Amino acid sequence: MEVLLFGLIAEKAGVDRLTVDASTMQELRNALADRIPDLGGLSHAIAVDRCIVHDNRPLTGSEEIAVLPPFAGG
Amino acid sequence: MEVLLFGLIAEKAGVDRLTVDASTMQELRNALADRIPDLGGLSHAIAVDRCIVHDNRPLTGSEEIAVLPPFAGG
Amino acid sequence: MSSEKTHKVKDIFVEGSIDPAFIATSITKHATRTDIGAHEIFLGQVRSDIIDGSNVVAIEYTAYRDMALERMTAIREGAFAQWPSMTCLHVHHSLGNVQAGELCFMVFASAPHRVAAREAVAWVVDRIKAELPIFGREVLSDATHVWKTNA
Amino acid sequence: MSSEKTHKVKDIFVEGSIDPAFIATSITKHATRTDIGAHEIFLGQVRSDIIDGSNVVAIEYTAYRDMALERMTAIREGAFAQWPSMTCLHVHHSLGNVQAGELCFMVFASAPHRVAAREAVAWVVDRIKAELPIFGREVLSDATHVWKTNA
Repeated sequence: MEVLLFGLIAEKAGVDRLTVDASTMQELRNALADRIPDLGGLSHAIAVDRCIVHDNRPLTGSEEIAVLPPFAGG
Repeated sequence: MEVLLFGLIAEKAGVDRLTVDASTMQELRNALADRIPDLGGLSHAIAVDRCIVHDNRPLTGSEEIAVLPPFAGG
Repeated sequence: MSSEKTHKVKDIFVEGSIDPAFIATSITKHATRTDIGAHEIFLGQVRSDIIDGSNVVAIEYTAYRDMALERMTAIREGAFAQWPSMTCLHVHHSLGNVQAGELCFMVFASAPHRVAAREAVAWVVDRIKAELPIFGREVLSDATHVWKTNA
Repeated sequence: MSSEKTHKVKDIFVEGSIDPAFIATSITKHATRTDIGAHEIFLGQVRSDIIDGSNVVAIEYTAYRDMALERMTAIREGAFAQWPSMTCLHVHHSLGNVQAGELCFMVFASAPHRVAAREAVAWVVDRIKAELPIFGREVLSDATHVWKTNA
């Protein structure tokens, strides 16, 4: 599945999108930690289909995934 | 003493200033009631030297007196 | 703009309506104050209320100028005392004829952060409506008039 | 402007800073809506904070556009649900480079009476800052940068 990266997270990853394999949110988190340096130390949230989720829901692979650093609008 | 009239009060009085004699606020109120039709039925406040007063203070005659209908600024 | 914080009596009254272009100019003047992060602006617009079947077509504002400016100076001082981070505060009110749909009132506060600007504008608007001796003659479409009253 | 009340997804993003003249034009467009009595406008301005001895000279904004616009649509619906008297609500946010002293954000609500406009703007500004995935890279005078975070 494709994962969109933004802001500081994209800067740390050096890219603004990644392709990973994951069938649950936990697998996704693990895959992202492998690919993005220091992700554990960076405040971030994961959006699935444009909603931030915190659970370990299954993923079909067709979702729109994004990794979001803290917001700075306004 | 000269009394400034504003808005609806001036309209009812037909003038925007009056000269009255009064040595206390109560005398002033009585003099104004004689000169302004229906004043008792009109919501108003009296300002002495630009502050609204409600008491029966004495007046020297050198004060700036104004009769103010309800405010409508904004 | 820092001279705004001095508390000498400033005239707030303008003849006729407030032009949106004037507001834009006022906003633009703050670009050099890069300690500002937030502007809050309240604008009053003359509403075409229906009174006894007729529309309000305009309001003619008059004021007891000297008292209004004295009260405004006290309100300004109160605002800077309560929100000391406020960078500046601009107030304008119309006198004379303002047509329905035109602007008659502006309160514009700026501050490093939004809460001070927001709270100061709300407080200043409410105080002005309650305390400034400004009078409004609502001219109706049938050529009669009524006197506006802030509830 | 009554079409504002429909809840289709509207784009709020503009490239670069928000021009005060655009704000004046937006205000002017409301003159035909003579049921409006109050406008409340919040403007965000890029602040030249000092970070580790360097000044912020600009912010470069990026956003997760699709999610931001979906969240904005929900916030708009929430605002009209809570303040049904609100006549219209206009929101704009910059993307790309905005220099210190320039405007990056506008929330503009109009209503017959002031309290609805005031409360709606405060709520919408706070919700946007908390919920919209917008990111800000603060460019410093020493050519380094830091990422802005809404506390």
